[in-house]
Amino acid sequence: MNRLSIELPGLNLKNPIMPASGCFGFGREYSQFYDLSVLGAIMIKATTVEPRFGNATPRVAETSAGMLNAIGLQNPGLKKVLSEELPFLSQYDVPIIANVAGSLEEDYVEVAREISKAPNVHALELNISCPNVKTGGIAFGTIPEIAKQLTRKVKEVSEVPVYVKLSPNVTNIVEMAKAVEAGGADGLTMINTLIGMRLDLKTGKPILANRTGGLSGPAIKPVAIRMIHEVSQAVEIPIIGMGGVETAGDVIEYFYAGASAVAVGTANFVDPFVCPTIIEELPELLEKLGFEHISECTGRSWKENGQLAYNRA
Amino acid sequence: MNRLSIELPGLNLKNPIMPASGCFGFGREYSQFYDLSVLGAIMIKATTVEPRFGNATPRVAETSAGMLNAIGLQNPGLKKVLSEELPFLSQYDVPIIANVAGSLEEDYVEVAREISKAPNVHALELNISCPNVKTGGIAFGTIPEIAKQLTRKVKEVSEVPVYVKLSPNVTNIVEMAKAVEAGGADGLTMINTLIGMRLDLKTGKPILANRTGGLSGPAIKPVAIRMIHEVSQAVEIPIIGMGGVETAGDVIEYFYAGASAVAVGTANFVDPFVCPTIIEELPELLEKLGFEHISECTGRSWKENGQLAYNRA
Amino acid sequence: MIQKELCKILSQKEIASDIYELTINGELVSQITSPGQFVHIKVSNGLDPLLRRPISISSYDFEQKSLTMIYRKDGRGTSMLAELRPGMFVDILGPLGNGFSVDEISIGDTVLLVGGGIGVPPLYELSNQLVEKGVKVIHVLGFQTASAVFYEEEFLKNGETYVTTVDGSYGIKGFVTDVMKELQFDCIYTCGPTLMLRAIEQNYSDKKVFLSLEERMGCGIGACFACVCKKKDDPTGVSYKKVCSDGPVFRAGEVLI
Amino acid sequence: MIQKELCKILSQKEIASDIYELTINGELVSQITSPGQFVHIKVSNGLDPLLRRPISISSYDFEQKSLTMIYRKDGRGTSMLAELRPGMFVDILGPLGNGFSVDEISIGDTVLLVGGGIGVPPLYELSNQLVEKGVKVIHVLGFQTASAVFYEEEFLKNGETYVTTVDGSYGIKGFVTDVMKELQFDCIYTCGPTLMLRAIEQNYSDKKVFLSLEERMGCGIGACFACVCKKKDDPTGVSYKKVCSDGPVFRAGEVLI
Ligand SMILES: Cc1cc2nc3c(=O)[nH]c(=O)nc-3n(C[C@H](O)[C@H](O)[C@H](O)COP(=O)(O)OP(=O)(O)OC[C@H]3O[C@@H](n4cnc5c(N)ncnc54)[C@H](O)[C@@H]3O)c2cc1C
Ligand SMILES: Cc1cc2nc3c(=O)[nH]c(=O)nc-3n(C[C@H](O)[C@H](O)[C@H](O)COP(=O)(O)OP(=O)(O)OC[C@H]3O[C@@H](n4cnc5c(N)ncnc54)[C@H](O)[C@@H]3O)c2cc1C
Ligand SMILES: Cc1cc2nc3c(=O)[nH]c(=O)nc-3n(C[C@H](O)[C@H](O)[C@H](O)COP(=O)(O)O)c2cc1C
Ligand SMILES: Cc1cc2nc3c(=O)[nH]c(=O)nc-3n(C[C@H](O)[C@H](O)[C@H](O)COP(=O)(O)O)c2cc1C
Ligand code: FES
Ligand code: FES
Repeated sequence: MNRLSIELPGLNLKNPIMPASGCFGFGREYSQFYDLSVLGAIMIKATTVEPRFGNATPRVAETSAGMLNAIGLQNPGLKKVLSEELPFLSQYDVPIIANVAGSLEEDYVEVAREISKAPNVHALELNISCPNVKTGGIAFGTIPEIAKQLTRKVKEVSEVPVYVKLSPNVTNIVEMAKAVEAGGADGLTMINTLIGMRLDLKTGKPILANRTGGLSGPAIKPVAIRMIHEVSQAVEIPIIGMGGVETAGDVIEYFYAGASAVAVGTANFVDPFVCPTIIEELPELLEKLGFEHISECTGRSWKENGQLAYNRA
Repeated sequence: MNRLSIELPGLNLKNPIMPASGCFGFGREYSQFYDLSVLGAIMIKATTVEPRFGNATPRVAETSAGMLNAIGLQNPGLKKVLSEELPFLSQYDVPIIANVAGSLEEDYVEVAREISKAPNVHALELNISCPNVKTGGIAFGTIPEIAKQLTRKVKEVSEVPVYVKLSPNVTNIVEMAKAVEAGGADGLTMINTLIGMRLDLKTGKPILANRTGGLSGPAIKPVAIRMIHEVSQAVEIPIIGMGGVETAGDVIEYFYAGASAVAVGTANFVDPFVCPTIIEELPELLEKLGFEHISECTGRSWKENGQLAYNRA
Repeated sequence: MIQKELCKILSQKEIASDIYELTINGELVSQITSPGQFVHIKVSNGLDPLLRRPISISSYDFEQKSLTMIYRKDGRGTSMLAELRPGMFVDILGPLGNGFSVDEISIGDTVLLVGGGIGVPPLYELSNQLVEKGVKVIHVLGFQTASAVFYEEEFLKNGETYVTTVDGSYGIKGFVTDVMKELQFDCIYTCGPTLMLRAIEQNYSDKKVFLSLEERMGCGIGACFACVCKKKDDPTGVSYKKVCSDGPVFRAGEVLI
Repeated sequence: MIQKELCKILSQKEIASDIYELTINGELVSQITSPGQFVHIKVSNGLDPLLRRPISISSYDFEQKSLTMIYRKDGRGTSMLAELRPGMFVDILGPLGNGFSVDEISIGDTVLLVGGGIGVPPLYELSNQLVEKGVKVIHVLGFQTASAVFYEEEFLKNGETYVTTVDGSYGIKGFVTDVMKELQFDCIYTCGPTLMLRAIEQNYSDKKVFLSLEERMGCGIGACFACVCKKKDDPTGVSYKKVCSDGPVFRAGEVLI
């Protein structure tokens, strides 16, 4: 029996573990380390219509149990992702979740329309929450009405289910989640990074050229768990959780909170083998905890018992 | 020369280091370890009109480079704070900043009026941001208009300057800061804790009896630095910064961001001597960095040069 | 006086499955006032893990300035503690709290010491001091299973000792409360899981009972209000005791458990 | 192939003020393809610090399967690295990046190796390999002050070596660029502070110059886009190179520095 299989809108996952967007490029580098087909899915780097260079360097800074990044959505642009990156990934037996970004609504819509046609793209992840770009991104991620409308527009053109990635930098995450659900989102991914900053002791200036950056890593896990705990009780659509996942235990904690799958970001930089290691360790941990199937864990922090209808494969 | 003296509304500080509210009780316990007169000030535990027991236990949970707490404003009530705790503290040559909390506007007003009359209370810290109580607290801390009105009401009755403690759990911290400034706040203290949660792997349930708690410690420092960096450029009133301060270097980073004094919370639990140690190490660090006086550091991350008018003693 | 000190590790050994006995040397030993006090340990230098870990003092020696703890390797902190080797130093805050009072016991009394699992250790120094005073002690020590049993011989030297295991793989099958029913005594000192303490408190309301409690802690010294419990005579009110500084040992009936 | 391996520390010593030489043993040494590659080190097991630290390989030995690094103890990570002792293990990812090409140099050429401070180490293996090949090498090594100088003798064995210090407390007072003016050579290999690299690139646009760059890194393997630099022929466009996987060594004129 496969204790790890999970079925989500558009995604037939052999296991619920996937690298998070922006932390795995388009898979090429990590394919040196292991067969990408072991992964549940891959969330590829944010794609915009046009190629982008992103922000000036330094683009990363370390923090206590976390890191800041301000990559600035660097990516080769829609055309190249379609002609080079997705075909490269098609050699692996793994569904791709395409992270869609832009500055204007039209940009999102165009990327979504085109990229959702790629045969190995099984779902979109609408990145309405990138804290590192001046226009677009963050505004879409903090105003419920705008987020809802964008979701609706993208849903109209997408050929695959649409997940919306929520920003934690809001007063009321439940309101945001409900808005995008009302806009037709098939699922949620959360959380994106918290906005943070570090200053250089010697110069007094921000370490990041962009000044602020997105905080990721174990430091943000309790914030993510809290938000998923709240949101999963308020919406009917499934959640892919992320933020500081490093171990099989972290994955279970996310499921308990209400997630139906989990993405791993920053931890890939520390240990390139982290995803396959977690996948390997999960069955044993489930055994130890007395679960037959990982889907039994979803929402356990707030449910008496039982499973969500959609997430058992 | 005293390189560390700082003057803020109501506060003539021999140094800008003070224990943060809720992390130092009313000073009794730490007075076993050192003479409290070495401190710049003391922020005492939140005081409400009536005595409160607070939340059920467990009330704390550890996280990566941080901790969650859900004490729930346990305190002996206004009367006892006035008759026992403040008199105890009056034996030390140290100004007290009284943390004022409540459920209703009237509660805040009553505590503020009475406690501001105590001779050793030199300033109030309006706790509009406690995430761990069901009523009051958090609402005051997330809606600008309500925060502004509360500030105004408290200002009307307080005999000492009023600092308002901001919650980081908002979409727009600058808006909140400007609102309380418009309400008459003499200063800001920031940040309070981020709302977070941890789940127990064995039970699947939250570790904290209150389910959610406030995240403090080094994990949240980059969020605090970012917020102080933004707010200090948008308001004219001084900021007492806090969140994960453990070392003299952290203090300087807060000053660079825009703080004029710094509070130390969680770190007291790890090292009861952390405040005097930082105070001792600061002059040497200033020397090494080439500053004559710590006030020169304030806002260096965004200022070309020069000092803020109010913060050199 | 509570001290914070870098203490040298004299020995560390695994005495049962995942149970470690750690002995350290430090000036703070001279400050211990009673068995049942505890220390708060920073198991690593850095931020991982952040908080200290409370561990009971299981025995101490004023002359050698040494104290011994027995702990279960469980989560991140205790796992890292178990990695430390003799000669290394560990940051200890202590002694903390109020331990078991031995003054209220008279020579000739029979005292029952009841420990459950990792609640057994603080009873060891207590047993030693009671025996030294001329008090008769009987020990009832409960464990999950055979591989978790420790210190049976040490306790045996001080007096009658019953060992129970939940699965019956060693000693008497069952719970400590099963054994207690068969015994005669004047007074109980106990430490262990809350369910066990609650049962003992209920069953022996006629006897003098001292209980040592556990609670998640922040500061360990009474400042953060993490570890409070309600007073029994004011269950809905605001009266409280702090486990770290008022306890960890309370008289039965004093606090709600 | 990049490997991730727990490597055994063979030796660690302070060879100048706050400058450490660390030699480790590991299978991944066999994967090194050129001098100037680097490794990415996790200095501790836990989360503190979180990220790996990039450090150049200063020399290696295929037979012993050993490699040596020289680093400055500076922030949290390198300070913890400096605490490690022989016999301990350290988690290393590597070898990473593309090093200095020695193939383009012909026997009889004179090559200038110019290092600034902690940019000196990767030039050492390069020097060894060039000498072995029969190429004449001249070294110009710049340091802040006398106490920071290291490896002068090692470089001297391979050829002419000029040491400069900014404060004149050792060797020639001034910068490496001052010394370079006086020398004759065909080609430059350099590693050091950006200002130094920029000056060299500008002054010697007529010569073949190889530069080794530094940039803050996340993954170290090309996946995170933390370490990109613009291509010189497209300064406002979107062309880029990654320091970690395309570099750290670039040909002058290739990227904007
Ligand atoms: C007064 C007192 C005396 C104790 N004496 C002993 C002893 O002699 N031997 C022994 O093995 N254990 C003892 N404990 C329990 C011991 O403190 C915990 O087992 C230990 O803190 C767990 O840490 P960890 O790193 O293994 O677990 P983690 O899960 O990493 O701990 C995470 C956080 O939760 C806290 N925590 C987890 N479990 C407990 C618990 N049961 N009680 C209190 N805090 C907990 C930790 O201190 C830490 O802050 C005592 C506890 C108290 C309060
Ligand atoms: C390709 C490459 C090769 C290098 N080779 C050497 C070498 O041989 N010897 C040596 O002493 N140093 C070398 N460095 C610099 C070395 O990586 C930094 O000195 C080190 O990372 C600082 O870590 P820390 O823990 O002391 O500082 P911290 O301030 O604790 O570091 C915080 C974060 O910033 C990063 N960081 C800080 N300074 C630098 C820097 N100068 N370059 C890149 N990242 C930095 C750290 O990696 C970490 O992620 C090299 C850097 C690169 C990119
Ligand atoms: C270097 C870096 C780049 C990222 N780029 C993207 C991105 O392009 N699109 C996106 O939606 N999220 C991006 N993220 C956010 C992650 O996908 C993830 O939401 C976040 O890092 C939290 O997970 P973690 O703590 O496991 O890293 C990026 C994160 C990092 C660290
Ligand atoms: C145990 C605990 C109790 C706290 N109680 C209060 C409180 O009563 N009033 C308040 O304004 N803040 C309270 N705080 C928040 C701190 O004052 C501070 O804002 C926060 O912990 C961030 O600082 P730190 O990271 O240094 O702990 C409390 C924090 C902790 C950890
Ligand atoms: S642990 Fe802080 S009061 Fe007891
Ligand atoms: S460090 Fe990640 S791409 Fe270079």
